[in-house]
Formats: sequence, C-alpha cells, structure tokens
Amino acid sequence: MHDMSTHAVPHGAPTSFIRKHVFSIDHKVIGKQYYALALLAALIGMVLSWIMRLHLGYGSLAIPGLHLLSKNGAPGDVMTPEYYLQLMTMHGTIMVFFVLTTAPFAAFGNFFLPIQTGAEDMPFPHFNMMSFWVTFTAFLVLVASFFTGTGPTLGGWTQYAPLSAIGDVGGPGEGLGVVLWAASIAIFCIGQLLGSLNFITTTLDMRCKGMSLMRLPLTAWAWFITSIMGLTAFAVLMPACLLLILDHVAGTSFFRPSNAVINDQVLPGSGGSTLLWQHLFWFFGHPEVYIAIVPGLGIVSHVLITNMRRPMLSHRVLIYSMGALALLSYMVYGHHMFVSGMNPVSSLAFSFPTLVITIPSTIVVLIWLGSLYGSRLRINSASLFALGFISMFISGGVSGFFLAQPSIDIMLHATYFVVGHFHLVMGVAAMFGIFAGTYFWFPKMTGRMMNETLGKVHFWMSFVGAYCIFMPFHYLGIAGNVRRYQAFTDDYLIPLIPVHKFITIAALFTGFAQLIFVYNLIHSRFWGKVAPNDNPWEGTSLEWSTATPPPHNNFGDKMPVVYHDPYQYSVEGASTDYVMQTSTEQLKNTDEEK
Amino acid sequence: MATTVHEPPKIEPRRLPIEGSGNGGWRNLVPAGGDPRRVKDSSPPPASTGIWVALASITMTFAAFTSAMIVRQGTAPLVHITLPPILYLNTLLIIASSITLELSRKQIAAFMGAGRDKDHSAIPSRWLYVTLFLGLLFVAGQTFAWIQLKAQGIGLATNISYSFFYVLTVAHALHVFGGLGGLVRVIGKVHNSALRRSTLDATSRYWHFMGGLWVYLLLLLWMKL
Amino acid sequence: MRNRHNLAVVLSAVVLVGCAALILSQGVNAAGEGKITGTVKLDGPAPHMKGIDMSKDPYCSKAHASDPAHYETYVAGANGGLANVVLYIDGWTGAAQASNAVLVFDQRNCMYTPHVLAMDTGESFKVQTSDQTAHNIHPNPNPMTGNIPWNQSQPPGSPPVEKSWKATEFIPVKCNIHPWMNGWFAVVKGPYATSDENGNFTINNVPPGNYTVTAWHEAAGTQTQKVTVAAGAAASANFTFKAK
Amino acid sequence: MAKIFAVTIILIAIASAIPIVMHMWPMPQDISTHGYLIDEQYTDTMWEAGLSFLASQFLLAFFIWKFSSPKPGDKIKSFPGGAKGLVIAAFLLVGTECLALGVFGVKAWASVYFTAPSANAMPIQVQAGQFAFYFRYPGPDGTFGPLHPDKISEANANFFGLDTTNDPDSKDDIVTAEMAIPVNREIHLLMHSKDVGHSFYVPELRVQQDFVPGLDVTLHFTATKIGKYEIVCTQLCGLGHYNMKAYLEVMSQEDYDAWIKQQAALQ
Repeated sequence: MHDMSTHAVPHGAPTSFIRKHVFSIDHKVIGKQYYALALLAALIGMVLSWIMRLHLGYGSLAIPGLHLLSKNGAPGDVMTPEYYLQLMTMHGTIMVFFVLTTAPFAAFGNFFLPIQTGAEDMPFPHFNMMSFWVTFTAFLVLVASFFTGTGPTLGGWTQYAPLSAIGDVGGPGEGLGVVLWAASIAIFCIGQLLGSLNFITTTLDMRCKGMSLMRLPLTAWAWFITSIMGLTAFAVLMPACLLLILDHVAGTSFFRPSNAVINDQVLPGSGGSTLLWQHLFWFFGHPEVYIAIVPGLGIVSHVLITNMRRPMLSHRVLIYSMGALALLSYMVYGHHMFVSGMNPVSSLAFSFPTLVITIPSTIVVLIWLGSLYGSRLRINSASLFALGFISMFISGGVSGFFLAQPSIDIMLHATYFVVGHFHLVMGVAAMFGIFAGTYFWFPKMTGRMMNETLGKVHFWMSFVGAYCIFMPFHYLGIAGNVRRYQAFTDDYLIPLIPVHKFITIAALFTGFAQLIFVYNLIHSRFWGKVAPNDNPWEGTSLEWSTATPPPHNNFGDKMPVVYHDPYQYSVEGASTDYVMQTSTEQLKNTDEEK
Repeated sequence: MATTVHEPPKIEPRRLPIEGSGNGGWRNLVPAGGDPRRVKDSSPPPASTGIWVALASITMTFAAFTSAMIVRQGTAPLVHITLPPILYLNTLLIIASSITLELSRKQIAAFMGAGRDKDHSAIPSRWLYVTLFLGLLFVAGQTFAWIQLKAQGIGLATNISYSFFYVLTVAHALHVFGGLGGLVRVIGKVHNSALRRSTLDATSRYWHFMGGLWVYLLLLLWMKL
Repeated sequence: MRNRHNLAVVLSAVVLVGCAALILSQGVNAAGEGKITGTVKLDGPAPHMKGIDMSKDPYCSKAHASDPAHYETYVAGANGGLANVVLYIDGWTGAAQASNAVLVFDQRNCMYTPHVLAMDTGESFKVQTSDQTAHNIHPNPNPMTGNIPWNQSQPPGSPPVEKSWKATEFIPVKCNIHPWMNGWFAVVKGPYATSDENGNFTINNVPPGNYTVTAWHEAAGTQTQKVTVAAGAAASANFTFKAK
Repeated sequence: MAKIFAVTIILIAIASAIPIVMHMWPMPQDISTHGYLIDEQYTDTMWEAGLSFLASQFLLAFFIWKFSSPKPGDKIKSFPGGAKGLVIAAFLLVGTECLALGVFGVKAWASVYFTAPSANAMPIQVQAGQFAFYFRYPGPDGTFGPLHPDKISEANANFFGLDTTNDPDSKDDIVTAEMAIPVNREIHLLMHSKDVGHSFYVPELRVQQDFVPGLDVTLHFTATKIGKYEIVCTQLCGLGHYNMKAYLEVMSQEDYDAWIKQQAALQ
C-alpha cells in the first residue's frame, strides 16, 4: 500500500465485462459497488436487529427457522443468551463498519468526490479498486464466523478485552469467532486506509482549473475531513486488532491478564490490560462516530442548499465546524471510559472537550436553521430526509450533554440511554443522510428517477418509526435499564418490559419501511422514469454539469473550468435562479464570502 | 514527469492537457474575478502528496504500538531484555542505504535537469542497485536476529517485552519490504525509460522514513526494555 | 500341537465374539453373563457439607426455601454408604456397552441431578433443564484427551441438548451463572455403575473373567479391587473410602 | 406535506417530553449520601438539554412551515444577524452551558472519586466473576487474607481462593453471596475481578464502576435507606451477563450484626 507510483490516470474505458463491472478501476463503479455492499450489509444488520427485538419483547417466542442459522444458538428456534449476544455483536459490527462507514463515505465519496472536484478519476485507481475488494473480503471473513462451530463472537462491537482475548473458555465464539472478527476488522482498516489515501490526494491534487479549496462543495469537504479522520483512526485500530489476534494464535499477553480464573482453572496470561484495549479501541472508536456522521453533515447541507435555493449562511463556518468536530473527536475518546477504572482526573480532562464538541455541532445546526429562514424550500424525498436528519441530529445530540458529564454518566453508562443516543445520532441520522443522498443523486448515478411517492411513504414511516424506537430507549436508560441484556430478569427491569414490546413493534414497522426503499431502489434502477435532463434538481456543483450517467472520464471531451463558488443560488442579477460553477456568466458578487 | 504516452489531443481540442493530475490542485489559488488564466497550470503529481498521506498513516500505526507499550508498561512493568547486537549493524546498513539513495537521486536529478530526459536508457542506476542491496542486507540482518533469538528459545510469547520486540521489528520489516518493492519498481522504470521524478522522490521519501522509523524503534526498544 | 493351540485360540475368540454379539443383541443379563455388586462405604463421619447461598437467583433460593441446599461432594447414607462413586472395569477391552436407558443430566432446583453422571465413551446423554431460570452447561475436559469443551446456555423451556464424549475422562461440569452448581461426567470404557444413597451398586453385563474394578470418587480418589466373575453369578466388591 | 411535517415534528417533540415531565419512568430513588449531587446535576442538564431540544425542534418545524411554499416572486431573505450572529450565539449559549455543567459536574464527580474514604469506613471486598458477585468481610481481625487464584474452587465454595489452613488472616474472613451493609455507615468497597471485565452498578446508590482484571479498584459510598436493592453487572462479560446480579441489603446496625454473626457461623 505504500508504493506510490501507481499512476494510471487517465485510463481508457474498459471493454470486458469483468474490467467494467467487477474489477473496475473506475471510481464510479467502485462507488456503486460500495453502495451495493452497504445495502446488503444493512439488510443483514436490520434482520439481525429484528430477531433481537423480537426476542427482547417476547422472550420465549420461537422464530421459525432460526435453528437453521445456528443449531446450538437457537435450539427449538428459541434464542439462547449467547446467540442474542452474538447477533448483537454482528449487528453492531456490520452496521458501524460495513454500512455507516461504507455508504456515506466510501460509496458516495467514491462516486462524487472526483466529479465534484473536477477530476477524471482518483489518482491511484488500482488502490481504489483494491480498497473495495479488500473491504468486501473483510465482510466475507466477518460473515464466515456465523458458520463456525461455535458461531461469531459475543463480545459486542467494542470487543472489550480480556473477554475477547481469553479464548473459548470465555464463551461461545470467543475463540475462532474473535479471531475472525479481528481479522475482518484489520482487513477492513487496510481497505479504508487505501480509500482515504485516494480521497485526500484527490482533494489536494486533482482539482480542475479554477477549483480552489473553498470552491469545493460541502460534500467534498466532508469527505476530505472524513478521510483525514479515517487515515488516523483506522491506522490505530489495525495494530490493536493484530495484537488481539496474536493473543489468540501466538500465546502473547497483550490483553490477557494474570491469574484470571474460569471454571476453577487459572488461565494463561500475564499482566495484560483491559485498559490498553479500551484506549486503542476508543482512540479509533470515537473518531469512527464522526466518520459515520460528518459525510452525513456534508450530504445534508448539499441536498438542503439545492432544495432551499440558497447557499448556507456561511460556507466557511460549516467547513470549520466540521474540521473542529474532526479535531475534537480525538480529544474526547476517553468519555467512553468514565467508569472503566481510568484515573478520575483524566475523566475530567476528557469531559471538557466532550462538552466543547457540542459547540461546533450547535453551530452546524444553527447555520442550518438560520439558512432555512427566508429560503424557498422545495419538498421532495431528498429534502424531507435531509430535514429529518436535522431533527434526528438535534434529538441525538442533546442527550450527549448527559453522557459528556462523568457524574451523570455514572447513572447512564451502559444503559439504554447510551444506546438511544448513539442510534439516533450516528445510526438513524447517518442513515437519513444516506437516504437523502440516494434520492438526490440517484438520477446522476443511474440516469433514472426514484419514485417520489414511495420515497415519501418511506420517509414518513422511517421518521415516525425511528422516533418510536429510539426515544423510549432514553426513558429506559434513565430508569436504569442495562444494555446488552438478552432478557430482563431483574426485579426493577420487569416493569419496563411493556416498553420493550412497544419498541419491538415500532422496529418491525420501521424495518418494513426500509423494504419499501429497497423495492423502490431496485425497481427505479431498471424501470424508473428516465431522468428528464442532466440536472433534474437544478443544482450548481460539477456533478450536474456532466452527462447522466457521467461518461467514463467524467466530463467527456471537455474538462470543466470553474468560475464560481459552489452554491450560487438566487443570485441577484443572474439570468436564472442558479448559476453553475462552470457557467461563464459574470456575477456582481461572485467573490468569496468574507 | 512528461513521459507518459497519451493520445495526441485530436478530438479533444478544448480538453486541457492532463499529466497525472488535475490542473487546479494544491497550488491552485483563487482566480480573481473568475479568471482561470491566472491559475498555475501545474500542481504536484499525486505521488508526492500521496506519499505524505501514506507516511502519516504509518506514523499513526507505530504511534499506536508505542502507546500500547506505554499503557502496557503501566499495568505490568516490561521486562528488561538484551537486544541482539546485530541490530546495531543493521542500523548502520539502513542509514547507509538512505545515503546511497540520496546520492542516486542527486545523480538522476542532475541527469534529467541537464535536459537529457529524452534518453532515459542512460540514466545512472548504479547507486540504486547499491541501495537495494543494502536494503536486502538489512532485512537479512533482521531475520538473522530473529533466528538468533529463536535459537535461544526466545519466541513471541516468551514475555511481553519480546512480544513487543517481535511485533515492532516484524511490522517494520514488512514496511521495509514495501520500500524494496518500490526500489525494484524504480529500477524497472529506469530500464523501461519510464521513470518519473515524482516516483523516485516518493520512493526515496518512503525509504528515508523507514530508516528514521527504524532508529526510533531501536531507541524505543533500547530505552523501554 | 502348536496348530491346535492356535485353533483353540481362534475358536475361543470366535466364541467370545459370538457371545459378545449375543449380549449386544439380547441386552441385559444374557445367558452366561455375570455382574459385580457391592457397597461403597465412607470411613468415619461424613464431612460437613457447606450450605449453598443461592440468594443471587431468587428462583433458586425459593426452590430450596424449605430444604436448604448443600454441596454434594460427599453424599453419605445413614449406614455410612457413600453415593456418587463411579465403578467401572479398568482396562476394559470388550465391546462397547449397549445403552439400555437414556442417560439424563438434569438441572433441577439449581443443582445437577445426578451429581455424577457415568457413561461409556461414545454413549449419548441428554442435558435437560427443569428450572424456570437459565443455566449454562460448561464442561471443562482436558484438551489433551481429545474431548472438545463446550459451553451452552439452556434458558427455561429449552429442548434437551444431546451430547457424547469421545475419550475416557472425568470431566467437571459447571454452570457459570450459578457458580455453586458443579457436577461430573464420568466417561469410562465398558460396563459401569454409580453407587446410590446407601453406597450400593451393581455393574451388569460383565462376562465371566478376572477384572480389576475401579471405584472413583471426585474428592476421595480412586481404589481398585480384583474380582473374578463367574457365568451367571454375582461377584462382590466392597470399597471403603476415607474422606479427604 | 411540509405543514404536516412541521406539525409532526412538534408533536414528536412534545410527546418525547411528556414521559420526562410526567416522571413516567423516573430514575430509581436515591439512597446514597452523594447521590443528590448527581441528581441535581441531572435535573439541571435535563432542563438545559430539554429546552434546547424543544426550542430547536420547534424552530425547525416553524421554518419548514413558513418557508416551504414560496410564492413565485419571493426573494431569499437572510437571517437577521447572519452567520456571525449565530456563531456568537452558539458560543455564548452553549459555551456557558458547557462551562456551567462542566464546572458544577466536577463537584458531583469529585464527591464520588476525589474524596478518600473515612478512616472508619467499613471495608468489603467484592469479587466479580462469570457470572456472579461474591463478597468478603474481613471478620473480627479486620484484615483480609491473601488471595490464591490457583486455590479458587467454586465446587467447594472457595470463591476467593483463600487458604484458611495457612493464612491466619483468612481464617475469620466471611464470604457471602449477598451484600449486607449497615445503614448510614460508609462502605469502602475493594473491587476485584476473577476473570474478565465486569461492572458494579446499583442505580439506587448512584454508583457504577467497572472491575478491571489485574487492577484493584476501590469505591466508597454510604447508604441511607434500609431496604433490598439489586447489584447488576453492566459490562458485557459473556453469555450470562444479563443474569449476573446480587442483592444489596441495607440493614439497621442490629440486623447487620445478627446477619454477620449468622454468616460467620456458616463458614
């Protein structure tokens, strides 16, 4: 991955099917491949969450056919506790890594970053191709753990050591399952590092004539910032996973403590530290949250601007805020460890930046709201999801106030409050960002429009459904409902079971809405209305100035030259209400904002 | 930089020339009044930016290993171990290889700068071979150190200090292999008359970084263990 | 002479195999088989068994509200008989024993019933739960024997788990959710018996011959005795253990 | 469509606030001496977070309602004050909020972690293992005997690995499966993990602390209300995680004395 001399730009259009659609070095094909992978992963992750929710709401319910997935895990189709935890781990891992990282960042980023910067392709297209296939391999390795004798690991997506390091004696899947998990994540990291390398270099070096950094659309900025985060975060997670694998296969003691006793037997190991894993993991883990959400901020801004027919109040402030989020995300990782036995002084040191991180988030939200004011809002599926994103981002964000404070975290740590918080802010919000991007860019990616009616049905069901699922999580958490429990047997938890039943029904309902989306996506891809023109939303950035779908070298026989800021909507004195970046029309106030 | 063979711009009269990168890029300044003629036409080739990005990620990886050592030291003190003496010889080798690579780069730069870049077959490549040889010697020396330890019955799981020793040295050696691959590629390009300066520069930056990284790792191992 | 000798060996082998086949096909107490009976006693007073505090799981403590649970390392009858001793024939070379009853290892009231389950290698047994609380079954065999460890939950109402062991071994089994729950899988080769409350046992289906009977107790250790079994008769073997 | 959307956002915001305002699923009652600080901090945060939540959702809904059906001639209006005003507002509002919460939060945090246990705090050792807690009281001599991991035998009720024959300190140690403490007495909890990571969480006591294998963490608290509470594990520790709990009985001093006597007899 470190050999930098792979220049293949520009490359000719491929002719064979395999080079065109499978091992393609075209960033647009790779973007679509990432999208397909994310879609597949999201469906798997969603089905897993259904099974878990059914079990949580209706404990002894037999789910027909479940034993086919795992004979030991679900004898008689009723889930065992370990199987619940295994599905939970897989749900978390698949969703965080293979959906929230790949879809908004790798999928859309691959497709649109080169186009929006005015490049013909990424600078290292072979690395780009490798990045996808490496990620795909990682996915296969992870899914393979379902089919090992004892099933996938049950340690949760955070995979805390030493449970993850002591092997099979710790529980089903803690041997081979963990090794496959760690291998999959390490491979995944390689894929994302290759991707980040391309993203950063594209943004810095491949911009077309006239495209200064400040003229990049907000999406491009978001992907750029995200790839910088990814570069550092994944570079830390990979060694952590390697050390974890070594503890399993080579008998080292990076994470295996001394004198651990299970079943009356002293396990091998000396001096390994659970805190070591937590530090390494969360140094990746917290930026990862922003890796999932920052592209969403970019996409939502981009979609909103087009549909508000006006630029944001300030382009720069949004960029700086995203940058600040990225920077701060490294300084706050310790807030996941307030009760972990870390020095209580460092808890405070981590608490303040965590509180401070609400400032850039608030600025972003206020800029959105302030820009909505006096706009000429167009309502369509894309803008609905973008507005829904704002609502979700606010709801998920305010609960951060609680968790940022170590004193309150004592009560809420590891409860459903946390689950509600991160599902709203990095789960649902990020998914809404993906949906907004899909409805918005679908015509550019495929040349066809998505069905608006189905899109709106999808939005309403998802919006109301997601609130019905995740708001009650907060109440459960306040009441002390611990997360990662497969059943609620504690006296104080039993009265909360009706809430869980309600959430289960809401989850099934919301999940059904996603099937509508999948139907819409597939149907529109092949039989949808053909896009009326290259620029159906009347956008200004470069992706709308090229053909639909874009030709192999993105811009055909004419390289774009950029004359304007990315979002010239409703400019006074202009001939139309939008002026494309490539338009040569002279505008009075065309210069950069102050 | 200018040697990649493109189709002559027959059907694309308005398409600006592309040489491995866009025309805006890193040095792209804001054109006043929307006049793109005042933008510089060249931006650095992606390889020179890309290599810094790659080096940043490698730095993070080894920073993670370092912090793992520090945190692990906090739980259970690392054991003192004696490093195999051959490592010091290896250090000299990798430093020497950096010097020879720099010599080679100077030579090639002088050669190309003299306007003779049409005739690549005459590019002086002797120092490149020397660098490659020294690099291989370094890897061989590292392997010798591992074999020596193995012969003493010391393995990865012997104690935590040796675990870190092996992990760090092996991870570094794997990265050095990447650098050797780059050198082989450069030599190949010299022979095919397809060498770009940016490729050579990126490879040499990577190689120097590997040398620096090794010195750092040696100090780290020497101080902590 | 020598040929005849060989012939005799071959013939008797054929007869033996035939007998074995007969036994296998006819089941219990086929003609010509003997058995070994006896009693296992505990020397001196039975050691005090600690009570079990099951307060962790209200279901368990409720089940034992009237009859407090105790550890079952030594279970001695009124007359000094020692229960849960596994008796088997050392160095058994005969054929595998046909299973005449389904072996069941039950989790009842947060204890294992029986505390020690003896079985032949390869013989399948069922682990079931009669409790309204979840258990996990976590046997811990020695990895060198070839027996593969497992760890599986049984929530209330789960169907029984059917398993078997490959190699002879005394395997401790535990429930991690209820750390006091412990028992044994005694995997032996050939006929076996487990002593009851009064220390009585009967090893059935032993063909005539000289044997070494081994008695194994989880805490008190092992003892052996040589016995001769005659056709159709019961040989006797009595053991006395000292509490350790 | 946009108007329905605006109304929906407002309805959802109000509906989300109802359970909080009505205390439908409140925090468990507080039975500790330091808990009121956490509760005050929580209430303050709830006010601030709740108000910003409602305000921003309402604003979002209002803007969607107002600006979603522009007439053809409508011009773009700029928000009064522009971006600069909003940034300053964010810094001032959120900044003060953060500072206030941060500073006051330190007090609550300090009450748990920065105070040393008093000299007469009662030491109790708690050991977490898959999947049960066990507790050890030092007995009359006031000293805990050393732990021997190789001597742990759950099958023989030696949960801590004590060597009662060789260690004089261990002889009078009392090991129990439930935790009884006298009311209004400070407890100094020594936390030890037998195998993997666990956590000690008693919502009513307002304490939660992870067990760190290989590192013995301590915690101290005082319970003020007699009753029976649950100690649950909040750190994923394996298949029986959800079932890992113990009971905490806060007793009067007399009851406690009787209880510990009874437990000592059972050893």
